[in-house]
Order: sequence, then structure tokens, then C-alpha cells
Amino acid sequence: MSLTSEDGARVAAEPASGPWRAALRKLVQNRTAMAAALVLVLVVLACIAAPLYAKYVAHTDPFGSNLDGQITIGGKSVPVMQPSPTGLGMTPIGPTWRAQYFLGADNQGRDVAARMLYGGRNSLLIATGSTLICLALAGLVGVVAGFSGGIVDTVLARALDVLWAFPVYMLAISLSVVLISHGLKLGPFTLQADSLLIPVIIIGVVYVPYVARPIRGQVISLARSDFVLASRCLGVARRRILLRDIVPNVTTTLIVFAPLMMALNMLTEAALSFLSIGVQPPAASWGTIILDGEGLLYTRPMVALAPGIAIMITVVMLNFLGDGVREAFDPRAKLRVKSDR
Amino acid sequence: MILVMVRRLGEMVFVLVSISVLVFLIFFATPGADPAARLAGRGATPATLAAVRHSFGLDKPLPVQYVLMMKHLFVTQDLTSFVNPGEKVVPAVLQAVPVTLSLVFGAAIIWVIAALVVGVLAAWARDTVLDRLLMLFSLIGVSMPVFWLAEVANLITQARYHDTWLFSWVPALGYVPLSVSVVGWFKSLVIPWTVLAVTYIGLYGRVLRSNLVEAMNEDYIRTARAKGLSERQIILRHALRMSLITLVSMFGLDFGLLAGGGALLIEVVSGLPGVGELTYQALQNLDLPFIMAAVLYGAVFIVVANTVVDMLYAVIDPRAR
Amino acid sequence: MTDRIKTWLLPGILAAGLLPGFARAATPDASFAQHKGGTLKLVAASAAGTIDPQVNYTNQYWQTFINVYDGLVTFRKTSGKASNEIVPDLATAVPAPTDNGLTYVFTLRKGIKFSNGKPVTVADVVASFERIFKVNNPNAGSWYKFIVGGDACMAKPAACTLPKGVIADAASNTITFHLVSPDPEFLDQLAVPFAVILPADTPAKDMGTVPVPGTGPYMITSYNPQKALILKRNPYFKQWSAEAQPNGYVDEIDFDFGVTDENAVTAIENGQYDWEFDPLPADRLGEVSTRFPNQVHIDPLLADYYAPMNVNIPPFNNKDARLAVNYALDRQALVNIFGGRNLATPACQILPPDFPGYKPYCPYTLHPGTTWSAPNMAKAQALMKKSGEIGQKVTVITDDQGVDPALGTYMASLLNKLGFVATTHVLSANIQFNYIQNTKNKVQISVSQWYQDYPAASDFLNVLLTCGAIHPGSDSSINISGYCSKTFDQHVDAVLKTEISDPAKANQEWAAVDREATDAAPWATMFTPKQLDFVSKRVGDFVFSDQFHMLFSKIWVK
Amino acid sequence: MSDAPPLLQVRNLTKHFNVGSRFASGGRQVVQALDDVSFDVFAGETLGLVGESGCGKSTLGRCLLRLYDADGGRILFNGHDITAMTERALRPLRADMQMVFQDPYASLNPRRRIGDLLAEALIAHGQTDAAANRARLAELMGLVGLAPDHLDRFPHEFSGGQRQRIGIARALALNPKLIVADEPVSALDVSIQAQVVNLLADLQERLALTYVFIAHDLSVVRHIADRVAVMYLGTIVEIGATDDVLHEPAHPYTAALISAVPEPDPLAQTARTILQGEPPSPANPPSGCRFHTRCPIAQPRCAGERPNLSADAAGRTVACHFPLTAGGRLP
Repeated sequence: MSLTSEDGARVAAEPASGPWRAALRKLVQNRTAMAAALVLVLVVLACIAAPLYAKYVAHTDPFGSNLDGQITIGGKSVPVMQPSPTGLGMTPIGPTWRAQYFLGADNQGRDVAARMLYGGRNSLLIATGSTLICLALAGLVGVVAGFSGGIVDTVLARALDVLWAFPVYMLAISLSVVLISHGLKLGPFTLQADSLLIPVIIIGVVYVPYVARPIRGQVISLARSDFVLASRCLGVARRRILLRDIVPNVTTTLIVFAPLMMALNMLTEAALSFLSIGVQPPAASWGTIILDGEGLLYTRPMVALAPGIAIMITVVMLNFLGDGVREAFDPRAKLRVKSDR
Repeated sequence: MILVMVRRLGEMVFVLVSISVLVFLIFFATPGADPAARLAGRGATPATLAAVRHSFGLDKPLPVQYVLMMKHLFVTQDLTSFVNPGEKVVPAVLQAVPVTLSLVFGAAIIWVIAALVVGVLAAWARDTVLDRLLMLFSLIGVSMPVFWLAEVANLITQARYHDTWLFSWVPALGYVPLSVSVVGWFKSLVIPWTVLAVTYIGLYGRVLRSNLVEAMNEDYIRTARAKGLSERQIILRHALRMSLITLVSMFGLDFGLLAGGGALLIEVVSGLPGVGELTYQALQNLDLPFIMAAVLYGAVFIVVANTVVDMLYAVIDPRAR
Repeated sequence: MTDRIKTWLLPGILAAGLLPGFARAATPDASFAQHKGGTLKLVAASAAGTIDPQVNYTNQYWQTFINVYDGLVTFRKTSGKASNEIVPDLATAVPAPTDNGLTYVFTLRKGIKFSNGKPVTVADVVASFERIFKVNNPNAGSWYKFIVGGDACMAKPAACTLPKGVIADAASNTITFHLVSPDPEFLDQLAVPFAVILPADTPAKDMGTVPVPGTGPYMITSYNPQKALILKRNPYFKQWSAEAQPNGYVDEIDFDFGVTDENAVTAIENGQYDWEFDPLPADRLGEVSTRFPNQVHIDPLLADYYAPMNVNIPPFNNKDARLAVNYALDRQALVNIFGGRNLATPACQILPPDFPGYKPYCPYTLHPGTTWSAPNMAKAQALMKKSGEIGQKVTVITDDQGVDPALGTYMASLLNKLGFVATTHVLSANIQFNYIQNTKNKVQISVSQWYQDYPAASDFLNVLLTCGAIHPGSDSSINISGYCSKTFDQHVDAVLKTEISDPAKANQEWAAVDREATDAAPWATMFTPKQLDFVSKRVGDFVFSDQFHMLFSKIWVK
Repeated sequence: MSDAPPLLQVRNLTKHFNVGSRFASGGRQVVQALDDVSFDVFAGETLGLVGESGCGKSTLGRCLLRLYDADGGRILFNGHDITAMTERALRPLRADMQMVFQDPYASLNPRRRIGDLLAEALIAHGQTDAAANRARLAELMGLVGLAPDHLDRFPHEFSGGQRQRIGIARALALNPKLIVADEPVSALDVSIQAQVVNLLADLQERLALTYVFIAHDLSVVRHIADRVAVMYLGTIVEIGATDDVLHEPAHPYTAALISAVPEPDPLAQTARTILQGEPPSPANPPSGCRFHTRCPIAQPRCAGERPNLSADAAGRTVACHFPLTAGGRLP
């Protein structure tokens, strides 16, 4: 592309469209990203439809133990929990590939397929919620630190350094041991120990440095950029510079981060649940179902396999979407166009 | 330069002290963590509990306890466990280090080589089916929970297909020290190596490919191409060299993270008694001295890796100046 | 209490819990020499703390200590009923109490040496009993303070002396104990590892990872909690009584740590280990019992799995709510989770079957009577309605070990079915047991277990349910329900008095107290578990002592 | 040039930066970007500020507008000492002094419409009447030769030259007295440079503007500047009327700069003075005359003694112990 034609000749003929809209258009035109988005929408819809599936398809309560239940397969009544002939140990029913117990049962006799859908809700909620918290916190910290400079910056940057060097799982485990056993009380704000917000907050907080550090760097370089100098030169108030010149540019970066952080958070949620410090039973997430399945790995591997595959598919799609968003929004993508010139 | 080192060291110490204080405070804010209750044993009377508390110095003010703990950890190095009294923390950590390093080094070799192959191949065949496939597999590798992959590996190699020729050589989960048997060491680690490497192959392969593709649009590459160098030579001799800078810094950080105990989940699932597994046990037991040692050990690796990468970056990449 | 925290078994009474089809290895008369040698390889998920026998209070190490240390008396090292009887060990005989039950005189055997070569003297005995106090033995305050001078020792452990309580006479080689009050359980308390005899010069502090010399056939040669506990033959050991301390077959016992239960099962199947301490994961039981029936041994335990309900905070300060839970509890379902009908028995009451004072009693079932048959959901729901607690939030606290999370999940599911809004919190096993005891944590209901220390009903009813067992704000407050009733305490005290003079009558009275506690419903008792031991193919002569479980010294591997 | 007091007086201005990574060879360094710089700018004139990249001319420009805070010296604008004024006190004065930036791509926030960018100036100075502002913006667009309907567009829709016109319009929005133009055309294609320079000259005439025009070579300056100041390593080495300086440079560095400009008339080619080597690092400037390391006529004295910027016998203001005589030849 060329931007070097005669001065005055090249004014875009199309109607005015901002960089936001341009980026969105670019994103929509990205077929891979859109396909990924479609899959994600389907996953979300399926999870939203979990109660319908449980009620009308599987005819089961995915949160109630069903240790002495029977189901009919091929006209025969089969127990959900099958005792071994020695009277030692029970094995849950395996995948039936039918409406009921499509993926089999877990060690409480609950329908794994129905729990997968409910678990997906929590996994998606936690991944989304923690991403929002992380981006909000990181944006705030990064902008305040980068824009204030001085002692505020020093303190915040040091705090980020500390958080950064705190091994993620250890930080998460430490936090959750406290939070999950006692909940959180911050003035009028109280969090029940079983609140879904606890994993959301933990995951959100531990990754703040990952986002806040680049944001801070970006704000520092934005604060030195010509257009901020131009605003200062005009006598524009600092607060207005922050809101008009810095925040919108930082927002782009945050948007680029969003799907990638969501993918990362989804994996972290699974890991924390696996360490039994995420979602608390009988509620489920894909991570806790993997944990349920760990105890049945050798006898009923499907319980652990299915949620792992669900996580994998969702995270792959988030990454595809993330690639698309980055291409559409990242200013560096434009730089590349520039260097092509 | 010495001043620079001293300053950097000061920053490291600050970070480590902050972390240790944080860990300490979190521990004492944790309900059900009264070390005296567990040291004393089940059903101990309040009098016994008080006596135990006193004998372990747990009745001293928190700042004093903190200082004492740090003294025992760093000065006298005889800090002992709250759960297995008498067990010294420092040797236990040192004993776990070779396991973790074995795991991480081996995985690193695999992932670096494989990522180079994947990245270069994909860049060379960019926008072909091969490229797309390689990138898809890389993405899948990045997108699997690593502990889940380890479980699937266990399922396949330990149980389902353990009796087939493919996996009959796989030993029981656990670690065989290099000093005991080189072959045993290799066999015990090769599955965990592979599992751990998968994520990073995907990650590095993707980054390498995009760096290579970007580099190939740079002017100096065009010059090289104009000179009639083959595509292969261009990738291997010119583009790769520049792209490696990013990879080296990524590698430094990831290696630091993993060697510092970041491979916790895979160590737990694969039954490797490394630092991660030590940390996991310590956290499960709320064994403060061990948590402290493990977290600080991990933090040191992370901070050192950060510093080294910063310095390397300044040395390798003139633009960073 | 968790699996790792000490418990135990009773003298007496147990019917052998052998299942048809599970052959217990026949006791061989084969000569000792034929099977002597080799290394017994044991494994556990983790170490169990200090190896100071006067401090450690875990199953895992008590089972080990009995091969290393001796007390004046011990439980007979054999299987079945006889294993609950007290026999002389370092003492020449089990004395009958004199002075209205206040005085016991033991004569020390001669010629026995510690593994450091020094002979065992009466001075060592005195020092060992003083050391119980000096090292803050967890039960010093509940068991040993009844020795004259014990109270003073409790007050000032470091300066403990028992000049009037434990009196040595070197000339006659006797030791005389004087008690403050008669204690029918005194000999039991001398037979557990807390009361083993150690060299008088053993430092008066928790020895942690440093082995203390003992008198048994093995000595601890190294201990690394991250790796292994290694036992080798004690060169100074000469068998003095096969029933008290038999010589061991194997030359070495390696107790490895750090292998999870799941992996350990596989390793035993493959012959890489001989036995695992941790309970087998429930999903492997079917496989193990069908493929390796001859390597599986099932024996009864004297223990309860139960859900303590906090009677002091909502909703379980409402007795109707507690009763509703008890009626609704499908104990068969819990048994199934634990491992099936052959590994546990549904139970309603506090005392386990075959315990002193046990009389079958189950009010919380469809047809109240002596045994549990099925839940009574209708009654439970009526009680719930009456209680007015429907819609209350409840959190079930469970640990993360073995079947416990599954039991907790079932409890939450049941509570939801009753109309509560229930969730489960899974805490690490090492935290949970302390956590649920602390009143500050406001635990409403939890999943827990209790294994007896020695066979006396007081070990359940007195220890777990009296007002004295509540220590508000402490992590050590074993009356988890917080159940405190003046009349109940009076009844317990009365029976304890009767027990001194008339144990048989006391057992009758214990049954009434058991009923009283069961009716008050501070617990929802779930079931009585059984012990399943899975050994490798090469293990010969599996002997299960009711007191100490599988006896390491009786096993041969050659 | 007028006899009225100067619009801008700069006295002994000093500015240094801390630069470099702590890990770069040599570590962290202090760079003397401006070292004792003094000059005046009179109302209505254009002062050209010339020097190689890195000589401190952009820093000087930014210091003049208090975008950087000077470390020493004073700046008097219209009689006000602005060197240490608070940002709040400075704000009313900001309307009178504006800047046109070098990079038309970097100086316009890509996320905002042109209209918003221009209105920012008005809003910052309390003019919030939307209709009035709209009219003013249209007027500004007209001034710089753009259509008013472009106000709704985003920067990326314009070419470099157009963007620079927008930058100029922004600078004009508040009717300033002084405009510092920091290499306003160096990022533009040659064909467009002249248009923009002509626009600036035209505006100066119509609006009675004063310019400080920063450039790295003399060819642009010669068309627009009344006087020229030549900078080398943070100092002014020569200052004077454009014609004098260009035709009879007194400082050897000026002479070298002039000879580096390709001369359109081959006959006018004079003996070229080619500078040897790179300029020394400003972090570690040479002793004495800063130019002595590259000066073709350096004497031992130059290394030891620093020449002051002062008027010499010939009436030229130059900082050199051995200024060139007329005709640019060696004395």
C-alpha cells in the first residue's frame, strides 16, 4: 500500500470509520477467528442449555448423588453403580452413548455429560470473570504507575515485581487456602467461602503482573509520545490527557490481551480445581470433573478425558480468536504494513 | 558494573524479603494451621499445646518468629519442619533439586529442538497445508492442561497400553537417580519430559514461526534474497539468528519458572519427588518452614532468570540499549 | 481423625473378618531359618512425622515402633482375639494391682540390651516415664498424669520427676508404680508405644528424625521424611518371648514415602512393593480383589466414620435438623462409596460393633431396632418441616484423602435433598482434622473418623462427647460437635467409677450411655470400616493383630 | 529585526538526561543535551535552528515550551519567566506558544477524530461553545488548506502532508504568537516539503507569527529563516542573519554543514569541507571547544580552552577561537 501519493489527492473515499470499527471489520473478515468465535458461541450456548439437557434429555440431577439408581438400556435395567462380584468396590457405569449417561457416571452416580455442561458454565464464568478482573486491575495499576511516575510508580512497580516473582501456583494455593476456608471480608464487602468469585479473584490477581507490566511500559512510552506532548503543549489537563490520549490506546492492548488471558485463565482454573482449591463440590467445573475422573482414571477414563478435551477445544478456539484480535487491533500489525511500504 | 550488580542484588533481596513476609503472614492468617496442634498430636490438652507452642517458639511475637525463622533458614540453615519435626528443610530442598533439574533440562532439550524444527519448517512452508497443520498442532499443545496430559500419558503408558511392545519398557512412576542407573533415570523421565515439552514446543514453535515470517519481510533479508541465496539459507543463516533473541529471553524466563518449582503439577502427577512436589506436599501439610523454603527457592530462580534475561538482552540486542 | 492420626484396637472379641474366597495365608510351621532374610518393602504416600516413639501418635509409625521398642507389657503379637490380650514384655509378668488398684509392681527381665549395647535397667524405666512428660507427649495430660507426681510434671514438664510415682529398686530389679486413683485402663496405656522403655540418657526433647535405640528385633538406621525409613536388625536382640516380641524374618524393612495410593497399588501388583500403608483407592478394589484374591486380607477395625454436627450453631443447634439428617442418611450408599458391603457395615450409634459396652442400637432407620435397613426419608422430611431450617446454608467440610471427598459430596447432596442449601469444602487432610475442631471456624458439619486407642468405651463416649473435651478457639478440641450435657457427663463419670470395681456391669451401663448419646444425635454415624491389606505375591505369613494390624516381624519374603 | 524587546529570551539554558540501560556497556550515563544556551527571538521573525541529529535542537525546542523542564538557566516569554512556572500558571501562556511536531504520524492520536483533536485546544482554554468551536475548526481547516468535512475523519485516513497541515492547524487554534516547528517537513516526501514550508511562510505573513524553525540541514532553513542559529553538541556555535551565516560562515562547523548541502549550481561549488567521523557522544563531550576533535583547523588551544559565543570584530556572533574570514576560507 502506498501513502505517498501527491499531497491532497489521497483522502479516503469511504465514509469516516474509526480505528475501532476498522479493527472490528478486519476481525470479522478473518475467517479463522470467526470460525473460532462460532465454536465458542456454540460451547457457551450448550453450557447455557445445561438445565434443559439435564431435565429433558438426561433426566437427571447432575448435583445429586445417585448411588442406587437404575437406568434402562436396551430394555434391561442396569444399576448406575455396579458392584464388583467380590463385594469390594463399585464401578460407575461407563459411557452409554445414549441420552442418559451419555458419557457414563462419576463416583457419585451422576451423569458426567450433564455435569460437563454445568461445569462448562463455571469454567467459562471463571475464565471470563478472572480475565475481566485481571485486565481491569492490570489496566488500573499499569496506567496509574506509568502515568504518575515518581514514588507511586516505584511502589506499584515493586509490588508487581514481588507478585511476579511469587510462583503462580504457590500464590494461588496460598491465597485459596485462606479464602476458601474463611471467605473474604473487606469492610462491607463479604465473600462467602463457597463463592465462585474466590477462584475468579485468585486467578485474576495472580496474573496481574503479566498484563500490568507491559501496560505500564506502554503508558510510559505513550506519555512521552508526540501526541501527548502535543496535548500538553495545548495546555490540556493531565486528567483529560489520561482519559483521551492514554486510556483509549491502553484499551486496545487490553482487548488484545483478553482472549489470550481467558485461555490462560481457563487452564489455571483447571489446575486449581485439580488441586481442589477451585470450584467447591457439588458444583462442578471442567477442572473438578478432571479431578473426579482422576480417581476413576484406570477404570472409567472418560470421566477425566471428556473435560480435558472440552478445555482443549475451548482454549484452542480462544487462541485462534486471540490471534485474530491481535491481528485486527495490535498497532504492531500496522507497523508491519508500514514497513511493507 | 559492580554497582549495577549490587543494585540488582538489592532489588532481588527486596523481592525475596517481601515474598517471605507475605508467605509468613498468609500462613498465620490461615485457620486450621496452628502448627502446635499438629506437632502435639491428636487430642492434646491445652496445657500440652501450650508447652509445645513454647518449645517450638510459637508463643513469641510474630516479628520475632519471622526473624528466627529467617535466621534458621539462611544463617544456621537448620530450619526444621513443623510436620516432620527434626527434618531439616535445606537438605530436603537440595535433595529435590536434581530431580527437578533433570526434568526441566531434559524437557528443555526436547522442546528447544522440536520447536526449532516446527518453527523453521512452518516458516519455510508458510501458508501451505504443512504450515497450517504444524500451527494447529502447536496450538493444541499449548491448549492442553499439562497435568491432564500427564494423566492421559499415565493412562496410556502405565495401564491401557502398558502391555504392548510400545510401552512395556515404561517403568513405574517415580524417579531413579542418575547415580543409581543412567538407563533407569532416562526411562523414568522420558514420559514426563515429553509431556512437559509439549506445551513449550507449541508455544516456541508459534513464536518462532511468526518471528521468522516477520524477519523475512525485513530489508536485509530482501537483500540476501536479491543476492540469490536460497530460501533455506536465508531462513537458517539470517532470519533464524535474529529470531533467536526473542526465544532466548523466553527460554530464560520459562526455564527459571520451571526450575523454581513451576513444574509442580507434572511432578505430582508423574510422581517425581522434585521441588514442585516438595512444595505441593508442604502446601498440603501447611508446613510453613517448607513452604517458605520452597517459595523462596522458586522466587530466587524467577528473579535470577529475569535478571539474566535482562542482561543477556542488553548484550545481544543493541536496540535494547 | 485422619488415616494418619493414631487410633486403635481392642483386646478381645473380634470375630475374624475373613471373607470366603480370601485365603489368609496359613500360619506356617516351617522353620524360621528357611524363611529368614530379604528386605520387606513397604510404602506410604508420605512420612508421618517424628520418629520419637514417645511423641508420635500415628498408626503408620506405631505399626513400625512395635518392631523396634518394648514397654513393660504389650499386646500379644499374634492374630485374632488373642492379639488383644496384654502379655509381659520387658517385665517378667503382668502384675495384679494391689493397694485397691493404686499400686503396680513390675520385675524387669535381665540380660536385655538396647541396640546401642547398653543393658536395660530400672533407671531406664523411670527415665522413660519422666520423659513422657518432658517431651510433651500428647496424652500425658489424659493418661499418665494419674501417676503420682504427674500433675506437677504437667505443670512443669522440663523439670519432671516422679519420685513417688515410679520407684525403681535396682537391688530387686523392680519398678513400682503408684497411682493417684485406680485406673482400669492403666495396663492398656502401658502397652502402647508411648510407654516404651528408652535409654535413660535419651535427650529430653522430641528427637524428630534422629533414631532412639530400642530393644526390639529391628532398629531404625536412617530416616528421611522425603524418602524412606530404614529398619535393620538389632545386633543385640535375642528373643526372650515370642508372644511379646518375636524375632523378625526379614533382615531389613524399607518404608518408602512419596508414592500415591493409586501408584502403590500398581507397584504392589507388579511386585515392586510388598504392602502399602494408605487405604486402597475405591475404584481399584474390584480389580485387585478379582485378580489377586490371595493377596487381599480383610480384617475388622474398631472405628467409626461419622459426620459430627455442630450443636451450637445453626442449623444443627436444632435437634430436629440433626435427627432429619440421621433418618435421611442412606448408610448403604456410604458403604458403597467406601468400598462395598464387604468393607464396611452401616452403623447408627457411637460405639462400634464388638466394642466393650456395645449393644446394637439403630433408631434412625425405616424400622428402628438393632440394625440399619434403609433410610426413612418421609420421617426426615417431616422433621425438616418441623425444624424450620429449610433453606439454611450448610457447608460440609471434608478432607481430600481417599473416599472422604466422595463422602462429603454425598452428604452435601443429601442435605440439599432435605432442603438445605449445601456445598462441600475440601481441605487438605492435614488441615481438615484441626480445622473442624476449632470453634472459631464455625464448622457446621464435617466428615471425620475415629479409631479407638485401646478397647474401652470411654475412648469414644468420654473422649469425644463430654464437656471437658471442648476447648473453644483451639485447634485441638476433639469434641467436634461441641455436645455438652451436664447429665450426660454425670452418667459418664458414674460408669467410669463402676468400671473400676465391676467392668461387666460398667459395660451394661456404657450401653445406656451410648444410647443416650445416639439419641441426642450430635453425630450422624455412617459406618464401621474394615481394614483391607493388599500384599505382594511373595509375602508369606500375613498376621493381623487387632491391636497393631499387620505385623512386620511375622512376615517373610523368602 | 526590530528594536522592541525580544519575544523570547533564552539565557544559559542547561538540560541533561539520564540515558542508557544499566546493562549496556558503559552503563547508565548523563547526557548533556543542552549546555549554556543563550539567544533571543524577536516578534515576527523566524529563527532557524540547525544542527546534526542529536545536537540537542529538538530538546531545546521542547524546553522552550516547557515540555521538558530545564535543569538550569532561564526562559523569558513575552517578559514572563516561564522556567519554573507551575503547569497551572503556565496554562494561559500556552495559548501563545505552540509546537508543530516532526512526525505527522506520531503527533496525532490515531484513536481520535480530527475535529476532536483540534477542539481539544479550544476546550483546554475554556472555549466550550460547540457551535462556535465548529465554526473555528472549519476556519482553521481552511487556513491550512483542508476541507471542513475532513473534521470527522481519523488521522489514518490522511497522507503525511495532510497530517502535518492538521498539526499546523492544531498549533494555530489558539492564535499563538510563537510556534516552534520541530523539523516539520523532514518526515515528508520532498515534493510535499515545499508545500508545507510555503504554507508556514504564508501563515506567518497572514497571522504575524514568530517561528523557531528547527531543521537538520540548511537547505530548508534558507527559504524561511531570518536568522540562523547553528548547534553542535548541545551548544550554539554560531548565530546570525541567514544570509551572513550561509554565505560567509564564521564557524568551521557551519562551513562544513553548508558544504554538505548539494549545491544546485555546479559553478557555485566551493571547496567542500568533509567532516571526519561521527559526532562525539554527548555523554562524554570533548574538552575545550567541543568541535575540536573534528575541526579541520583545530589548534592546541582549542582542546584546552572553550570559546564563548560572542560577537567578533567582524560583527559576527560565533563561538570559535579562530573564526573563518569572509568567503568561508581559512584565515
